[in-house]
Amino acid sequence: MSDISSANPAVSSAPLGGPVTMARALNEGLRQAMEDDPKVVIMGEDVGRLGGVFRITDGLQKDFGEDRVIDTPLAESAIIGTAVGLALRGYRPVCEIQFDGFVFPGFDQIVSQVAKIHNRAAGLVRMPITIRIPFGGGIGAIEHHSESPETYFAHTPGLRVVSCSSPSDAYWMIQEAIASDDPVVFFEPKRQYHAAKLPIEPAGTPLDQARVVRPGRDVTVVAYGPTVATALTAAETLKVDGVEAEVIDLRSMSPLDMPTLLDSVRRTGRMVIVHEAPQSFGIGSEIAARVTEQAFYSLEAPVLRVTGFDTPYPPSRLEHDWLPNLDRLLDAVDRIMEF
Amino acid sequence: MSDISSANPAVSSAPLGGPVTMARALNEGLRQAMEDDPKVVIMGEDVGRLGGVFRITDGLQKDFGEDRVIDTPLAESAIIGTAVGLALRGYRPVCEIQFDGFVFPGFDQIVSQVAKIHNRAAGLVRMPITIRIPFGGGIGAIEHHSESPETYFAHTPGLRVVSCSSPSDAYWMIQEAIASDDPVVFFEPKRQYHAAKLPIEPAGTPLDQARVVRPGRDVTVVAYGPTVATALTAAETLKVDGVEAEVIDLRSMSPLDMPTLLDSVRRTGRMVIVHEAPQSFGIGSEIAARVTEQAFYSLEAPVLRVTGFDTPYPPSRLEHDWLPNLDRLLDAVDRIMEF
Amino acid sequence: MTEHVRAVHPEPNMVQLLTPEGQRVEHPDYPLDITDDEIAALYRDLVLVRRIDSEAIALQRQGELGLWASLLGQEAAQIGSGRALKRHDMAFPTYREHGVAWCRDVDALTLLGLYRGTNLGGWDPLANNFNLYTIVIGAQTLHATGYAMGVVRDGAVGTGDPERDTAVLAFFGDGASSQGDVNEAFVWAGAGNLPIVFFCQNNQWAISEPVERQSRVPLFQRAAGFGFPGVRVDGNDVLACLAVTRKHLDNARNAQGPSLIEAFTYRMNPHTTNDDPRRYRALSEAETWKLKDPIERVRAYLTREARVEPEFFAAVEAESLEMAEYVRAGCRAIPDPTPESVFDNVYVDLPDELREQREEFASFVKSVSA
Amino acid sequence: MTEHVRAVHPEPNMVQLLTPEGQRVEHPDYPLDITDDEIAALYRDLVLVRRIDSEAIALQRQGELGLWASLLGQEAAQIGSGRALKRHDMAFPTYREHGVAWCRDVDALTLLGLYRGTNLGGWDPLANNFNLYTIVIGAQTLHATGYAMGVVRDGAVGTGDPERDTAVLAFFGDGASSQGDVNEAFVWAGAGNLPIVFFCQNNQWAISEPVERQSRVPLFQRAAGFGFPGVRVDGNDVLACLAVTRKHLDNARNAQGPSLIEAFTYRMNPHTTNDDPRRYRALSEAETWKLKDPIERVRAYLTREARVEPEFFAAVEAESLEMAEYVRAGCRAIPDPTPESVFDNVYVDLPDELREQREEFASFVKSVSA
Ligand SMILES: Cc1ncc(C[n+]2csc(CCOP(=O)(O)OP(=O)(O)O)c2C)c(N)n1
Ligand SMILES: Cc1ncc(C[n+]2csc(CCOP(=O)(O)OP(=O)(O)O)c2C)c(N)n1
Ligand SMILES: [Mg+2]
Ligand SMILES: [Mg+2]
Repeated sequence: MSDISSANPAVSSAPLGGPVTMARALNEGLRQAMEDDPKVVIMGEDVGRLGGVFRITDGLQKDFGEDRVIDTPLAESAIIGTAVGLALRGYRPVCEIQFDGFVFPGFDQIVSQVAKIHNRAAGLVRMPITIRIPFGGGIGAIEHHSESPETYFAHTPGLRVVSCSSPSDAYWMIQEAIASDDPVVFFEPKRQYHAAKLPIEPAGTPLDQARVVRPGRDVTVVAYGPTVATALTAAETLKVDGVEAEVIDLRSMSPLDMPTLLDSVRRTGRMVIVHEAPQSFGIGSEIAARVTEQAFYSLEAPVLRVTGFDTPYPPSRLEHDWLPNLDRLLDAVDRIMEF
Repeated sequence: MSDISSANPAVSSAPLGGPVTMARALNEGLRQAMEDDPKVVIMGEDVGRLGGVFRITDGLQKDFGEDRVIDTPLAESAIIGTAVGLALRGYRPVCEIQFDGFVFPGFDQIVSQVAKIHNRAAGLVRMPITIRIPFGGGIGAIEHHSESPETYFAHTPGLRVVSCSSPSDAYWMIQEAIASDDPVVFFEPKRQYHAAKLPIEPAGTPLDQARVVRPGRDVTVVAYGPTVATALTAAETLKVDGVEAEVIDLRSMSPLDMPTLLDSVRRTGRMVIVHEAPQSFGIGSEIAARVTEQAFYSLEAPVLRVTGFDTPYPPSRLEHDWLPNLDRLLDAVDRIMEF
Repeated sequence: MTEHVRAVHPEPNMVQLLTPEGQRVEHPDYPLDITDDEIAALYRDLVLVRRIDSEAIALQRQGELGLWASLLGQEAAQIGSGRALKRHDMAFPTYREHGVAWCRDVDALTLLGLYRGTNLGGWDPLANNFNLYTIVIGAQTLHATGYAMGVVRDGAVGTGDPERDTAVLAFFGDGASSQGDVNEAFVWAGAGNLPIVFFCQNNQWAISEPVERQSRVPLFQRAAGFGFPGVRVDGNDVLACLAVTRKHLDNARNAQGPSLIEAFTYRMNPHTTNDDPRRYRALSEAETWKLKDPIERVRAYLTREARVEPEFFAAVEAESLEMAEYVRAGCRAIPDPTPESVFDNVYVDLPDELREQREEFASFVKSVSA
Repeated sequence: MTEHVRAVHPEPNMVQLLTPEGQRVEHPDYPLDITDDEIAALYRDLVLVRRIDSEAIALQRQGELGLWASLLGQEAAQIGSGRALKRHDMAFPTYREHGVAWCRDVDALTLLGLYRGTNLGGWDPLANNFNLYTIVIGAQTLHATGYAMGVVRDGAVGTGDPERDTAVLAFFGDGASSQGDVNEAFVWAGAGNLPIVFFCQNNQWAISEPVERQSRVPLFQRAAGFGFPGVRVDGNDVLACLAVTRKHLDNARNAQGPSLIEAFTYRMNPHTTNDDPRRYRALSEAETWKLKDPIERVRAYLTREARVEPEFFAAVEAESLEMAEYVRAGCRAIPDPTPESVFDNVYVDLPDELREQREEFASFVKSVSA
């Protein structure tokens, strides 16, 4: 392992040395992955010299060179399409999509190529591609910079779709995603990049497992990415009223960790799902459908969803009303408890 | 109205003159729309001289000219993107995507432009664009020619997403879609294009309404596009065993006609949804979630789904196993009746 | 930081009609018949849009705007091309064409809404013949191409009637030139001989990426392979931008098909107010470009060659101050939209399910605020 | 039907080394050092791939294949370019490159699986250094570009070691040239000076659309605007295709960057077995092109100039018959995959939820068949 402490002041202490932001954790995770495997290359718009518009790749081009941290031309289809070619040549590309709303020019390559090539080739080739997407709202941005497109990918067989909600998960999950021989769409809650400094756990949780981040007995609240924080705050508030909410960080949207979800809802009998993406045909709908199918007799109430509305993401002055905020989540828990 | 009886033998009798195939009904519907509104233009790959690979636009270029039936360069993003510009100029473009799997290069323009421009412009401009997509499997085709991508669009606010299952609906719905001031993604079940000749009803049903195509009291089977035929066959088979299935043709995937769905399930207490798209995060998941939420106490059993598996569409020799066929649907109804 | 050092010398064949020193020069292909009064009017345009821009930056710093994408350095490219448009031509901007917006009579305050976060656009694209800002890079070039298809279908090219013949002007950046959409627009425009002018502001940077990342040959050369002419113009020379755009718009209106104009210019400011260019480019680069300032050369010309009185400059300056005041005060007064308005204009006909969401939301908002 | 009448005369600057009459000619830029034995070997290639093709069409008619995309008329373009490849070069085909597949040692039966519907690919792309067929138009050009990026990163260009230096060959059609992906591939290849040769088989048609729908200038000219050379070659001349591809692959291997080759040829058959070209093109067009048949001219050369014995042709014909027999019998014997196999290779590590779907499905299949 090269000496990372001196090269760049932004990444001057070891990941386990103390609390770090999620942005920093991702940076360290990427650095570690690049050190572990010389075939890992990072590519995207402005990821090199600038270190990405969110600085997640800060210092990596300096330390690993322009051949491994590649400032690409401005074309998302090509970012993904050339990653496919690099993967065929034995590389392990990590593509950065600058903002959620800009993944769509690359959608065809993701859905019809990345997701399918391993299957098309009857397993003879692998597509160990990680597609990093900063996602979600709440940062006062303009159009296309606050979206939550995860369902499009979760509905696509062949992809793994995950999101991190804490610095420690960010650090471990990005490394697991890169190490995965399946393609992974990796959603980073941009609003949390600098939200808090937290310690990195000594080990990660497998990429496809959900985690109970707060145990409780009365209602299960399922969240991922940016809404985990909302769920935890809600749980604290509910506690005051004597409602013990169990909060599950989904972590993986595809595949879904049904055992963890079912175990919880069989205990609580009630489930509320919270995500920023529009409600209809969202992640919540599949969870609701499966949980209802698999734990029908355990449910005291229908699964409720607190989500973005079925509208385009609004102008930023309205985003805090539009987003599934604390008030709306508490309201839903109230409703489900009364069922 | 121009004399259409002589120009082209393929369209030689009036739509209401007798039973026609779905392909022919669509052709007549398009012709009628073009006659009714000179701003309607058809564009796509091979739609002109060839009349489309499925001949849905057969004869239209001949009769309406190359300016109104446009053979475009081979680029789906441009087909959609230029349709946006035509719409801004006051036209009403009808875009043909040659096969389901080829809509993805145009996905960005659909999701980030077509779906959003009316909203972006605070209502000052409209996007009366119809995107026709032959979809679904069962025709022995190669990769990308048998997919069911409707959920990607249903999850996108701003779009209307519909599918026809009969010649009459095809005839009326395509005209309603073109007349709609909202953008409509219009899924045509390609397997049904030539399945049967049926009469055209004297009037259509509003574009966003589901329809009970067979009344029943024991279980509600929800289908759309190609699976309506499967559902109706299943209902006939079930009748023999004394199970009266109510079959609903969803017609509109977005918006969903909840009153019709709820009314039915409140009577039957049981619902099975059948679609070809992969199960997870599919159309069925949203219906299951909403029906459960809104008719919780009416349900005798969880909503079941009979769908494509969560895999890429298989090689054609396996498609009839993979597709939600009669056997699998009957099996699901058996299971739900035993609940 | 290793400095990114590049030649900023224009190509020898770049069209220039006014030197950085303010000297009028001629170009055989692009004669420009213009009075000194008209040049003075362009000067006023340049000054006022620069003022709007700098006020917007200040407003962003004060938290009144969420973001701003500055046009500093690109005023000549935008005013030159914008003033070449006829009223009934249609223009398709990116997110940085504040100068063109000015030429299309978009009110300065209207322009701010998107960046303030009170709306997603703000003006009526068809009333102003100026499309809404498009943020997805390159997407608008296809919209422009489709609009041009409509123009042809309306029989509004090549009739010889100046009130009827219509051209379309599509803006995009050097970075955008790499997008599939932009190249597909070239394909369609070329194959269809459409009345469209593609106007690429090569401001040398796409956020942190120098134009060499996108192409190793000058961008204007891209056009030939699609079957239409390309030309590079001094993007800091408002007269050259006017003349070149005017001529190519004329060609488009006369059914002579599309062209590509590459305006060679420089983004003097950060990419947006969020950006920190010190991370990726040398300050010295901007210093060099300052010598080619698009306003200074016009001022020099007006002073030295046209002998415009100091009163004129003073009047422009006064107008600029007024504009500043208007923007500052007006921006703060832009009201927030109501929460329920997020359900407006998603569809022309609001579906029942969305109506229900709106009603639930409205009663929830009421209950919370109660 | 109004006949679509077009000039089919090649551009004067099209590279040709063997005339339609079978006469060897020289081209200053593309000398070809080749023995008559080698030309005879190419003849054998051409005949055998045409035979595979015609057998496949017959098999489709008999219901043994779901579909077939014929290469008839394009044998020279494919064998010429395919034989220019070195073993360690990598090629990226569309769905029609059966001739290139042949050169890459893909067994004829393996080739049929996709069209029979027993698999989605069939061969090992990395063992054959021949990517799987890609059906989404143009997508593979980006894969090829990325592969070339990998080649550069592996230090496998410009070393002077012929066993090491590697080139990439990307196939696409005239219709595909309009896709964003193809143009993005050009952007990347040019800007990155990548070791890739783009090989466009301009067979004049994209299903029913003549190439004029895609471009009003010759396609090879597209390259210059992206900063690399383009050349048009007689696509029915196997020697010219070999020489031109060989030279440009060499350039790529020697770190001289990308090129575009446009092979001017003709799709003699329908687009696929599903297509009916009588709806959109004149039969007379194919008649004209028959005079330029890629095999006839080699046969003429071998007979008249190289004085190859009739025994040689008889031997090739015998081999061709054997091949036909092999394909016919073998195709019918290709087994169907098992239903449960749809769950294989969706992921490298089968997720639990998919394992459950598989198990349910397996027990359902069992229950139904019981
Ligand atoms: C499809 C897409 N990808 C990424 C972005 C993020 N982005 C915004 S501006 C920009 C750079 C654009 O550069 P250029 O085209 O040169 O225009 P300029 O900003 O210099 O005016 C990028 C990458 C975007 N808006 N759209
Ligand atoms: C993205 C996409 N759109 C549409 C199609 C349907 N399609 C298959 S082949 C073809 C024409 C291709 O023409 P060309 O590139 O000239 O290749 P050729 O078939 O002539 O070899 C089309 C439109 C497709 N496969 N992919
Ligand atoms: Mg730029
Ligand atoms: Mg072709």
